[in-house]
Amino acid sequence: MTTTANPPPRQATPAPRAKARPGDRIFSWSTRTAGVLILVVLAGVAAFLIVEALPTFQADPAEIDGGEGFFSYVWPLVFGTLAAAVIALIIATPLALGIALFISHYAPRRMAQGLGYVVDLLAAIPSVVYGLWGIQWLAPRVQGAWAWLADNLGFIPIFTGPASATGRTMLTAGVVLAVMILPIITAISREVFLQTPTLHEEAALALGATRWEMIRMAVIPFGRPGIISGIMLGLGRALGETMAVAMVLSTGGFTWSMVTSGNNTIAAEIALDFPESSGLKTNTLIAAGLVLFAITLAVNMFARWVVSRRKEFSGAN
Amino acid sequence: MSKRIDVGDLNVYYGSFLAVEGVSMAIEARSVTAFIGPSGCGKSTFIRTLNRMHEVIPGARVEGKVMLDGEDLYAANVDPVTVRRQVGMVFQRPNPFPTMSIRDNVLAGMKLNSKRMRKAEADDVVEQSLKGANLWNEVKDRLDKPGSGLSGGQQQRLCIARAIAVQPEVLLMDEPCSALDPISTLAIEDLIGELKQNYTIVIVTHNMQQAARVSDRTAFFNIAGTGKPGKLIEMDDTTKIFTNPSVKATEDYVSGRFG
Amino acid sequence: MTVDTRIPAVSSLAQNQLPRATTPVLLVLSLAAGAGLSAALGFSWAWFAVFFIVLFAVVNTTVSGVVEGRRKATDKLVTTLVYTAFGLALIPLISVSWSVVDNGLERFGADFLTTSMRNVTGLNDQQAVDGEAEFIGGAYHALLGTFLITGLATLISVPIGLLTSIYLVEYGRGRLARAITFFVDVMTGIPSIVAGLFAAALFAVLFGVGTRNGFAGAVALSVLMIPVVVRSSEEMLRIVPNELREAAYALGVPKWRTIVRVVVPTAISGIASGVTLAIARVVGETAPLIVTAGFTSSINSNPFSEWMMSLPAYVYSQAMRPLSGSVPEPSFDRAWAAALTLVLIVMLLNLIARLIARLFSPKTGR
Amino acid sequence: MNLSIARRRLAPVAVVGAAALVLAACGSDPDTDNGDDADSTETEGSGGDGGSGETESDLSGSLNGAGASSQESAMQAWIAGFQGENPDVTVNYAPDGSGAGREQFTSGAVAFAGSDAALDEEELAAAETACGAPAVDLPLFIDPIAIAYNLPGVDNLQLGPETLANIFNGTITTWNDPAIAADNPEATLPDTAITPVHRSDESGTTENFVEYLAAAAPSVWTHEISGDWPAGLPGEAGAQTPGVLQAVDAAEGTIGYASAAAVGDRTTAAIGVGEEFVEYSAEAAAAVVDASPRAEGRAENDIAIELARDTTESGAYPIVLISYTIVCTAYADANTGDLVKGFVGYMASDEGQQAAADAAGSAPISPDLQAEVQAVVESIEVG
Repeated sequence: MTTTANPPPRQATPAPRAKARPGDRIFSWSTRTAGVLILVVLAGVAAFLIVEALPTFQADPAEIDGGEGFFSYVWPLVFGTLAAAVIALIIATPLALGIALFISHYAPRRMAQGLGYVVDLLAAIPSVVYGLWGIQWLAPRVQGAWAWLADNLGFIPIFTGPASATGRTMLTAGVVLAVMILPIITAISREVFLQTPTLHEEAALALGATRWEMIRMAVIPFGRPGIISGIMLGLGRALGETMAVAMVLSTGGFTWSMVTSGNNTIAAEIALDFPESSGLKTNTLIAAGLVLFAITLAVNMFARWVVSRRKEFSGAN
Repeated sequence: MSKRIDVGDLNVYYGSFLAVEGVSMAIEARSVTAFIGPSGCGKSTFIRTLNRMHEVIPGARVEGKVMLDGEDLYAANVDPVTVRRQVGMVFQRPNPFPTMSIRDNVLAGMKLNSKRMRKAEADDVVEQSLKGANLWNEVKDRLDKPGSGLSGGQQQRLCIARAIAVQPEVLLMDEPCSALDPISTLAIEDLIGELKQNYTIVIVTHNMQQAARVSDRTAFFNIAGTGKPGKLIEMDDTTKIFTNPSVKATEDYVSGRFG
Repeated sequence: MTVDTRIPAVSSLAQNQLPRATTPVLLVLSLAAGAGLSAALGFSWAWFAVFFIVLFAVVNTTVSGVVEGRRKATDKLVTTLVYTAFGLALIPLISVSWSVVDNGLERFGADFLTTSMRNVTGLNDQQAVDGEAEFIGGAYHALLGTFLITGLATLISVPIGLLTSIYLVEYGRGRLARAITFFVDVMTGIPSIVAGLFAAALFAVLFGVGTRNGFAGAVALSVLMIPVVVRSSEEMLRIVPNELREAAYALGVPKWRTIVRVVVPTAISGIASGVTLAIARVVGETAPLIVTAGFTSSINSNPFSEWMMSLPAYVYSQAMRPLSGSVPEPSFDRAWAAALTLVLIVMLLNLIARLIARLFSPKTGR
Repeated sequence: MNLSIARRRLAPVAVVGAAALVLAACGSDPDTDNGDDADSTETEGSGGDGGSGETESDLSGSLNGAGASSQESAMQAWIAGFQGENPDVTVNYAPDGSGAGREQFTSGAVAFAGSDAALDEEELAAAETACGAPAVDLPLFIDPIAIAYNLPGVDNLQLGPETLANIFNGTITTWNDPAIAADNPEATLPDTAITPVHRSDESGTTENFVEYLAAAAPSVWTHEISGDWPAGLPGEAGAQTPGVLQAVDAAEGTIGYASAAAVGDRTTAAIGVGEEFVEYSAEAAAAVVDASPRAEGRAENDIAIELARDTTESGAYPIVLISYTIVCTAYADANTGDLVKGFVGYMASDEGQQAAADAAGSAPISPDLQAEVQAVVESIEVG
């Protein structure tokens, strides 16, 4: 365990108030230092990103890929990134909450522990494996379904045909991402569901609530910030996932359709093009990374806002 | 409303461990029945079997009968949810839903049943229930604030308001005052006196004065030793239990001579 | 009470109750009907599952709704949905796990775990496929590298992450705490390749151009790991009830000891789970490791000098650039076996995390 | 903190530590025959030429290179052969990509680079600063690019340059198009839709392929030439060579380009060169390299090649990828210099070229070119 790893007290700031105990001073100092260290690292990353991205914004728009400047280069990628992440979240969130509830409130206890363990493990499978699985197992199996969508619901822009012959489409990539983030959202939701105070569960049951009503009254409101955190961690992974998308998706230019080949995500674009790139292209890719950074930031801020909006009603304290 | 309860030869188990053995008793409608006895003798376990709340604890099960106006709570096909709708419960520690406002806490049980309630109707229920719990005057100006912001005594009365808002037949109280100050305790005791006009009330308490003050009948539970099941020693009118109990152990306990 | 919003008086507790056997019977009926319907369409498992579940959900809910009322029907519907969600999620999860185990076992074994790839070429693979020679070449160098790099990354990230989350939950007030919360969120958005490039640039500045070693890889992984540790630990520390802290203060326990001995142990199971997740998050990273730790087929047990291989880089190169283009199967087998190894490592880490959690967590019924 | 707590706290650490110790103790290098073979056969004859006159067993230490992933499997073979002869040497090659490899080389981070393209002027200047002497490009890896297709019933497809360009352009959309039929008078072509498959990552393979299309069918292929497949063309994309081949296998009617070594048993098209159609082969690929002129305006020892994509020479297969090994002409560090001389010398030797051909399926460079490279390697100044 690491909480005992107190750094030497040399640098301890003088106690602001009367006499804080030395132990307290050292401990609070070390926690604060850890926090500040994170800020320092982040400042380093940001400085690196901005310095490396800068040439892109100064360059002649014609020299950027596509020849029309950075913005027209990056927006289809932004669209692809968001589309893949949204598909993944739409699929994964209800499933993950279902599994988490199943483990915490429906399954027999012994089974639940085993399941929790298995789900944690699945978070560990490297993304390359999900990529291989997506190509070899998933894509051929869903190709028919996508073709059906294109044939029957083709009038909806996102299902416009012709469907990809190999099934390696945005929708498939979204499903693979969903499977990848499923364990993350499940693990965190499950933990918070299990932490719901028995008091509140009993209060609901004593009012004559059914199991679902009890979950709705006591478990979900209590776990909401945790669920949102879990979803955000999942979303973070979905937005930033590189290899699985790069392997599964048949990339291409912008298209509304999710069942034909085309589109690409920022992270996959970086992974695919970075190794062979040089000069301005490298800067452009890093600038695209900066954009991804900004997107994740916006999403996280939104999530924090959602959680804090009802802070006074929060479960703890 | 309010119904009587008859318990017939009830055993409660945790897994294979027999926690309470052979309890039989009759609880009259529109009266207050107090359960007293030393810690660990199975009072709380037993009271939970009266609305099947023990089923929340993994491994807990019962043998025997609990009749609510002649209907067995444990008959096949009886849904615990229906039982709890009619037998409400207030717990040792106040437990308002932290994510709900005071108003929503009171309406929590109501909302389960009625598809749509007119606002005026809901307001009426909130006011009546909070008045019934002697809390209305203290909170009427902040109904939209979280329930967890109230004091302990207020929270407990909020929980009582929440329980009576659904108009149960029976109200079970598991040491409702053990976490409260004397003034709050007094307020709750007064409230119990009023509530028994309408409800059958069962209360578990460690405080013998409280049992003497609020209850009409008292049941004394005891345990022979660690690992042994708790048993109902005797049950009688409260005055009789406290003045002239028929069992020696009861006398020892109520007179404070208990070990 | 003047208002009576109850459902019409209940004359019997068992009134409006369906017999217990209803649900199982409906389940069997739906199975049969689902099989029939899908057979009519030309049998496929997918249609069978869809018909079965939809039929069961609709019939069970409707029957319950008619006899038992809306609330029970909702409860049953949700139960069906929860089970369905669980079952549905099992399909890909089992499929992925099965792929890893089934394909991985082909080459997995003591030999695979204890030999490196030094001097193994596509020619060896071709001979092996032709039956002229033994399969050779394992992942020992990558396994060792992953252990060392991930271990170092954990040693860096967990103290920083846990201390930061403690700061945020227990001490942090005001602008600094808000800034840290905010920037931890920002950090979760760092693409992994960017973290790798940053670490590579940092080491180039500190130790000279072209410095690649296991430690640089660990730093890159830490950048990715810290926010996950902070965020999950923070979540777990926040749900520790205040009463516990107050109880400890009331006993005259100093704040830091309260945190170390009461708050953290209470949350340790969740924290351990979070740390496992964080490790799992980075243990499969490929790109940042290649640019920081390098790429080799030889054994290197010193994370502070020379290039070091890792399992994900191994999986990636074997899967995407087989040793022998014409007979890629031995390389694919190695890739799967290495993936299996990776999963086993995380399983081991998970066990250790649970061991830690069990040693420190307060004994409760839950 | 009392003792028992400390002990409990340390227990898991001890478990991990023990596991690490066990792990550290039980690993070894596999028994390969490569090293022994190399020692027993023609070691001194060819591999020795690359050395700087010293006996090879004197070499020790480690040598790091980075660059093109196209060379990775050949590089594995070279490294294995070289390490077999020099057991104390460790050579590492990071397949970071050509761009990354050149960048690391020009900044002095690695001693040699592999690249699908020769250094440009800017990079040459940077490399000269880093090396303290000019850097040179040595073409040591020639990889024919095959056109693989998935069309059951059609085995010996022949495609002229313009037809090929029109297929990848999306202009020809079905297999029974008159243009394809004209190239294949004897084949029965189905009306299956054509799905062209290209690389989704930026790659030297793509760059060489589109360079060929632009040179051989200039009127049809008007897209910009780069390692990125032109945006907006129809078709599917796959990551890396296995991704492309996987997509070709996955559906009927697909056609894609990939390193010939990886194509294996898949059906491949013969490409129109002049009046004839040429199947890819190592000899045909080497032939086009020999028929191509050198890039002009480079340092005297530099061997950058300007591939004659539009060659009409009989028996030459024009779609090839040349990947260079980039080295300095002088190394300040004597050990690194000796290692580079030894290693690159081995790569250029008969034995090295054969090892790469066996393991990675590349086309050995012609004896003339080989001799030329050896001379350049000889001239590398050390120390």
